[in-house]
Amino acid sequence: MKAKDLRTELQPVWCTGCGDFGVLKGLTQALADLEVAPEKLAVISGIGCSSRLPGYVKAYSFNTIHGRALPIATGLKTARPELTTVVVGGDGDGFSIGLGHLPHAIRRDVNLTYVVMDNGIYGLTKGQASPTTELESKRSRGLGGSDEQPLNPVLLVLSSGCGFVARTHAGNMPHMREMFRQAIEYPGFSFVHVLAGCVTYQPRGYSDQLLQRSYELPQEYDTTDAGAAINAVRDGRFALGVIYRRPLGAAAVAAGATEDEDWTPPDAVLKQDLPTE
Amino acid sequence: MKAKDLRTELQPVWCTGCGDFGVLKGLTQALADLEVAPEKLAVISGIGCSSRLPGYVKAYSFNTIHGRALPIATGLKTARPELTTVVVGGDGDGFSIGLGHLPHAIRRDVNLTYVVMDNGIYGLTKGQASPTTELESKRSRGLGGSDEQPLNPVLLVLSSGCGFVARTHAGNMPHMREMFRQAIEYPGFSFVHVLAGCVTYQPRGYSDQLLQRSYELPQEYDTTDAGAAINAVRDGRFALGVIYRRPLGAAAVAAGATEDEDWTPPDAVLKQDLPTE
Amino acid sequence: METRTEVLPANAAPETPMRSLVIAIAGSGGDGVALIGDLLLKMAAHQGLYGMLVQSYGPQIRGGESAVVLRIGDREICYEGDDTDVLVCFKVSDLKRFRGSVHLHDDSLLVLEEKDEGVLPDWLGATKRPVFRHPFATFDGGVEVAGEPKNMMALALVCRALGWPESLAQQALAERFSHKPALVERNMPTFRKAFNLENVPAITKLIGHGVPLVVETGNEAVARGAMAAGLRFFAGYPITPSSEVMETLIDELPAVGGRIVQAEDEISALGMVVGASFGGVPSMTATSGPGLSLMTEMMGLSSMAEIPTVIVDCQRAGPATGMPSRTEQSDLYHAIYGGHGDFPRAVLGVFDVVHARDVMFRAFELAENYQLPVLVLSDAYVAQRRQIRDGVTDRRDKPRRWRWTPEDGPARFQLSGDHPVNAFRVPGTPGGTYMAAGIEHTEDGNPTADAGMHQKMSEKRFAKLEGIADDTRTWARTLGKADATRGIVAWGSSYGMLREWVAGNPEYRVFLPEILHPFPLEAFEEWRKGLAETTTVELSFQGQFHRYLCSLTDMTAVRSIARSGGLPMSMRELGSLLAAPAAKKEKA
Amino acid sequence: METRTEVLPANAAPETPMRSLVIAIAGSGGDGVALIGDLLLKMAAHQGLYGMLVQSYGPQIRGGESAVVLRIGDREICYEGDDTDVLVCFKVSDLKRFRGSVHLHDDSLLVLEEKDEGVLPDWLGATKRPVFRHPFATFDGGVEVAGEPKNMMALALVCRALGWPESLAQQALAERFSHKPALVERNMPTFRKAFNLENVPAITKLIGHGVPLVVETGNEAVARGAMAAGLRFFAGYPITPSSEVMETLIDELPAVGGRIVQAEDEISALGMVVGASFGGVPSMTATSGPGLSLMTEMMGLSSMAEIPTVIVDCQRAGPATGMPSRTEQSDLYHAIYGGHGDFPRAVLGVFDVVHARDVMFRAFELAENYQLPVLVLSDAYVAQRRQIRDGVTDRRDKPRRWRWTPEDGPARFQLSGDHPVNAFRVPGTPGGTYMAAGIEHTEDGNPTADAGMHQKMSEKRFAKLEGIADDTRTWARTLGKADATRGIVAWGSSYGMLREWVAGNPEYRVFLPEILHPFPLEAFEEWRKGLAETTTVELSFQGQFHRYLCSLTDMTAVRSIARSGGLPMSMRELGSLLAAPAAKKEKA
Ligand SMILES: Cc1ncc(C[n+]2csc(CCOP(=O)(O)OP(=O)(O)O)c2C)c(N)n1
Ligand SMILES: Cc1ncc(C[n+]2csc(CCOP(=O)(O)OP(=O)(O)O)c2C)c(N)n1
Ligand code: SF4
Ligand code: SF4
Ligand SMILES: [Mg+2]
Ligand SMILES: [Mg+2]
Repeated sequence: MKAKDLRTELQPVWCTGCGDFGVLKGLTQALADLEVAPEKLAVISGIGCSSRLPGYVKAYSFNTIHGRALPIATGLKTARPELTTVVVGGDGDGFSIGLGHLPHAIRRDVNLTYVVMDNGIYGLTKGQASPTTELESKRSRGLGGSDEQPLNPVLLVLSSGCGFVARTHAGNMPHMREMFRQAIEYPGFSFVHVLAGCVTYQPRGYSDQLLQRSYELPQEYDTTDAGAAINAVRDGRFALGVIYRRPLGAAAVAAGATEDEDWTPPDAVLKQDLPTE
Repeated sequence: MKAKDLRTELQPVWCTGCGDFGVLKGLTQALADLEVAPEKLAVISGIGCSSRLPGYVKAYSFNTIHGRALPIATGLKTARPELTTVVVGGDGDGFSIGLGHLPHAIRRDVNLTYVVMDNGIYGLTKGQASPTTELESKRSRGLGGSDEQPLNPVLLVLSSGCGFVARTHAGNMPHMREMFRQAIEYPGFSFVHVLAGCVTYQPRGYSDQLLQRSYELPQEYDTTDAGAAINAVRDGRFALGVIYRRPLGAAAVAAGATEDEDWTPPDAVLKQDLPTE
Repeated sequence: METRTEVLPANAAPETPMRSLVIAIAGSGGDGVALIGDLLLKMAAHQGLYGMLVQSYGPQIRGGESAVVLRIGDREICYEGDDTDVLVCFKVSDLKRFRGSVHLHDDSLLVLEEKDEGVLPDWLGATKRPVFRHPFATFDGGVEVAGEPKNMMALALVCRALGWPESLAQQALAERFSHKPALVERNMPTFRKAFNLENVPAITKLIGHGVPLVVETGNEAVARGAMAAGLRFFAGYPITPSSEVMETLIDELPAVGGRIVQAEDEISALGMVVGASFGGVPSMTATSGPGLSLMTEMMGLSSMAEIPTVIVDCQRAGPATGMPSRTEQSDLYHAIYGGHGDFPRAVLGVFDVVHARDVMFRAFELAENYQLPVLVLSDAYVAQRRQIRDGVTDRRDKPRRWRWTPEDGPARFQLSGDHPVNAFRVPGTPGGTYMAAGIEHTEDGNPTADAGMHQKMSEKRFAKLEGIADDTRTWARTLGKADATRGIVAWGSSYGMLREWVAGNPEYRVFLPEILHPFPLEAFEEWRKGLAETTTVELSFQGQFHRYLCSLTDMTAVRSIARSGGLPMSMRELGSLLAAPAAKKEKA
Repeated sequence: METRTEVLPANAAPETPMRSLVIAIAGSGGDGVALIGDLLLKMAAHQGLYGMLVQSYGPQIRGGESAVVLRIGDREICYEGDDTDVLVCFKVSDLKRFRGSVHLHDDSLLVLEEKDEGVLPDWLGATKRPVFRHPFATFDGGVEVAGEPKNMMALALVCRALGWPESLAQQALAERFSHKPALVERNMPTFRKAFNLENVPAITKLIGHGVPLVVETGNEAVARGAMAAGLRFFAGYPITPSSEVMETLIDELPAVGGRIVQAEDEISALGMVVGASFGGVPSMTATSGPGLSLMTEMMGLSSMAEIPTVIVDCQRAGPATGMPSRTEQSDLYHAIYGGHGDFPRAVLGVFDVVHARDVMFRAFELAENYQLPVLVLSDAYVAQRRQIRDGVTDRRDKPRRWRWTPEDGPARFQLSGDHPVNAFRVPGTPGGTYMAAGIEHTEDGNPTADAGMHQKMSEKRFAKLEGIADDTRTWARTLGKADATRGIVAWGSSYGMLREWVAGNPEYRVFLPEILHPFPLEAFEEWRKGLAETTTVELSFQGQFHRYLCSLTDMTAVRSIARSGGLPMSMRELGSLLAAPAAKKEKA
């Protein structure tokens, strides 16, 4: 199976040089590597430049509304677990309006792969600040939120207990392909953070600057060590590669409220007589 | 100034034994300690048993709608920064429907104090599972989400870059009072996680069990060490006390996307000619 | 499942009047009055008696006031009655929140706490029967202390007054606490002591047909009706007064292979439903007003992307948070008109618990056949009541979505079909891949910003409403004699009260649409021929139903009785409003 | 700020006709056609000419097709005209997306790429003038390569044709690129080369009044109008076609001491506005349909808790995501009826850029005076256009909220006042503490579930609508001669086209409400006296405006012209629809 077997006839309407082209290619390559037949594949997105991607993949695709791709994909995958379900979108879609759904999707650990093309900007609506736009950039461009610290989405995702977390760069095709493949194979909720450039609303050279701030995690990095993962994403640089993969049966990173053996069930009789307000 | 100077005449309609009584007392004590005059105080909540609290505090209070206390308080505090603004609510209100607002409120670092009375259940609507209800409890009681891992809200809040994070127990009045006082004094967004019992929808002894799983952070614990804070909230027990207090001028915990000196401003001329889709 | 048109032919012999009893029990939260109500209803159902029970609470979850009103009778009951035949009250001061729900008549039996010297409120009315006093509470030095369970005593006294045997109560208790038989045994002595008192007054004995019947709440009926219609995916977020739809499905849906998710909010809940239904699985959510408001944008997506969804809205009172446990009929505007842009949806109304099952079938039928969102408007009054009903056998002809095969052609949203609905492409079907979208799209599902295509697609989508209007032209219920000259138009849970109203006021007849949008206008116009006077009746301050009808047809000289909700409308109130000379002031 | 009623007295002398020119430029994204349009408009404004510019794009952000249509004239312009006087097109194939926006007439000047052999589409119409061809593009072996900027050439040709001096262009460029003077200098040779060509045809020269005028977009006017009315807090979330409201305020609000937050979503945006206004600060948000849908529940809170808010909705086409950059008038239902429960709100409509400032003043006036949500319906057609307008001086009598002092009494939500609005308790005021709530409440603001109180509070809240209706009975604009016998009822951005329609068709007169809800019904009834024929005109597939009127008054025999949006309606289209024999089929 070839990547192009998973492409529709539609020509992407992204700007020439947009990072999303690479993601489309990497994703279809990974899916082809995994021999996912179009009819067994669902690609779900919200709204944004990046969210146009499902239109270019031959699949049961759904270009939904802004910020709601995860709930919709959760419903689909829960009702039809046999479908390979990939959710794609942008940083605005996923980390601003859609942020509230992310920790919950992770908690449910539905076997979805969520790919965020993070270009640090709202591309489709013409360059407003997104939750990952850097402070300096907001200030110098007079964007809204010039005092708001950017989010660290990978740290948030790890802290929500995500079982598979990886980061890649839209300019590095083999790396992307590999990350997507592993994420899709992972039998639970998987998250891939893609550093993507926006040639139109980010400064010239933005994508290269992202790359300069990135480094590949070394061979000896232990992807099963949650503590190490958290440290790896807190140092202001972009670690690339599989950042965390939960070993089978291990507790979630968000292990704050573990099960308690001493737990006693409530008194069912009392409950019956209570009002519903 | 006395705590009761900050109480309205309304009698709380909470069940006898509800943990929220203690929070009301601790909060008014802390506010009285800080000599906050009623007219300079705003207490904002969403909907839930816990969200009834503003009705019992003499202040410019606002019992809003479910899950939206943070945005409303953000608007108020931004427009009227001279008001001491306290946001209160439950785990359902804050960590389920309202979760999407929390990291953003933290990013903005508006000087609010957010107190969550976490009783691990939806009290007002009659005992459905909340995001912090434990797995075992959901399973044995046939609640929804019996495969969903509970959230670790304190870890999430830390990972979002919150500058002041504390935890306390609704049964420990002096501790609560102290935590609330410090949180309100902190000049930025502060978060207090209150372990609170629900005598009606949690099993008998639930509140004590929370206490048994808790421990006070030792004297030598360094509240300015973000890494330590993250470790302190990942061990399945409940660390009580100030978990993190960002030193003046330090970078946020969520330091994944720091400012980059090499950043170059975008080409403003190009932007002018682009379509608005 | 047939449209049940309860027309009494003009010259029909008068029916034998229904025999029924209204029993009200008021107490504090800890008194367990709800349990008494439940058990009495169960016992009635056992004997083949009908009945219904409504509950009311103060604001506290526990420790506040609480009351039940139940009515038991030998005919199907969906109105709790105006006058209380038996009132048991543990503390007179608890009564105050139940103004409007209890009224005494001359022959009412009043059962009070022996030592309670509280004064009965005026609005309660008065009985000529002597008050029966009983020592429910235990006192220690004038202060009430925990004693024997009051509710067991009250249960015993009511059973005894009704002439029901102890064994019936014992059985009901055993069933209710099957997991705690010791608890029942512990409490039976208290029951017996009161049951065996000498001086308990007797009240009318009701005799059922002997075939045991089923007790069901409106929310349970909605949940089960949906399952029977093919529901296999549910997502919801708790909200009063709808939560029991989800709770029932958590218990019952997995057994038929369905899946259920408690979502993080209502946007997500409807989102999951849209996703599951995109996957080909009949799906639903249930909520109340605040949740429905949050679902607005997603409802538009369901319609735009032509994905069937069923949305149950158990209406409560007021905007914002309002009065969560109270009933109202004020989400009608939102159901019909809510949401940006032009998109079709259908709206159905629920009459009572029995109808709730039927209406769910109809909802799935429309959603699956027409691939759009269908809203079912229930309300707190139907949702929370317990009603005794006949057993049901599920229909076999479940709604079925038209599934795409390659013969159905290449375009998902084909415009040229003879029918505005296209075959649905169920994921997994080879060759059927396409993109569904909330963006305006071409026949193939590709995004477009072409004004002409937008117009054509709007035509196609709205043509569904014409199809639905055609299919549903008889989806209305009429009550009363065909030659009655006074007409009442109402909807939803007003049904129960109006059914009894026309029985007692034969000069009236009633029209109740089952489908509110598209409205069965022809049936309505046909029905209103020959009326000398017409009134709309609803629980909405703005008169949403009335104004909606104004936009559809000539409503000159039709009077509007519209008030805020809170309490359902009683026959007493309706009577006085209809008798009032001036029509309610119209609001613009 | 007065209601500008453009009534031509029956016997008025005919006005001298407006002289105007329509110029259309079509290219690909990189061609910079928007810049040409901008500069031409600026140059017109400099000379005291009026004009307006609309833009249209393909789906790509960059690299897609792009076109501008601008019209320049010696009278205020708020309609871009039907026929194109000058069409510049760099590539004929780019024209295809602009069907409906450009039409040639006999004397149109057509400027095309010298080497382009593309065939002009039929729908474009034809001109009798010879086509002017110019070598815009640079080719290398038959393939187009980057060359000199096409837009500078086109600008030069149009200036030359118009007879405008080079210095005017130079000045406009210098202003536009004040931060990059070198860029201008680099490009002037290209300009001059084309400007100095011998054979450029001349077109009508327009002469302005010489007083420089202002260019403003609808969104800028909304932002500035709000500031002038007292806005001091704004929160919003980006969405086409409203984002520039926020962007303008980011630049301009801080200077007057206001604060602004870019929220994480629209629920939060309106939430922040509610919070800021609870704090006593005049506050607003702006959005488009999808955002408005998300704000539904919060809108109810604003009304229930009696907190003034202003919500600007720049309508776009379709439900869900629809067609984001296209115009439509289909959020009217949602604005008037959206949201669960019964709650009052007011709804205003925007006619054009000039009116946008006025209407914002009115919006704040109503919100602050009546303490409820006020929706302002703009649309993509108004929001995104650039219009030349006269200068404005801000009014001094800004709306002011009635601030509570102890004399105003102890209850925030007092029912007994002679007025449904109570003094607003601004936080910080000693003695004024209270609780605002989305829960139904007593006069003191304490939660209640009492049906009687709910009814009384609903009465109080809805009495505001009566007050508003009273204050706004003249908030409508009429066009045309009072004795015209054909009537058109429309709203919002249809204004511009209809203003010219009645000028050319004196048998018509037009009614346009500025306030849509509560509707100025008396003014409407008065206006429609003596009409032989009436038609409603709107861009909504369902005919939302028409059906809304049906719910308010007798609309028998009133015809509805209602279609989906996408493109605004032109006079040409209106003419043919009015001439069509059969009325559009009514939809239920
Ligand atoms: C409810 C709603 N709010 C706002 C929008 C407008 N909108 C469309 S895409 C977008 C953000 C796009 O940013 P991102 O998700 O980062 O995608 P990108 O274009 O950068 O790939 C916004 C705000 C919308 N469509 N719906
Ligand atoms: C939009 C909306 N959805 C749902 C509800 C119903 N609701 C009210 S409170 C609540 C949860 C309460 O849980 P929590 O916040 O933990 O408060 P607690 O009662 O436990 O203190 C829910 C689901 C609502 N009022 N509004
Ligand atoms: S605007 Fe940015 S994100 Fe959007 S298509 Fe262009 S380059 Fe890509
Ligand atoms: S139900 Fe639980 S949380 Fe609510 S008042 Fe009672 S004890 Fe407190
Ligand atoms: Mg982005
Ligand atoms: Mg809780």
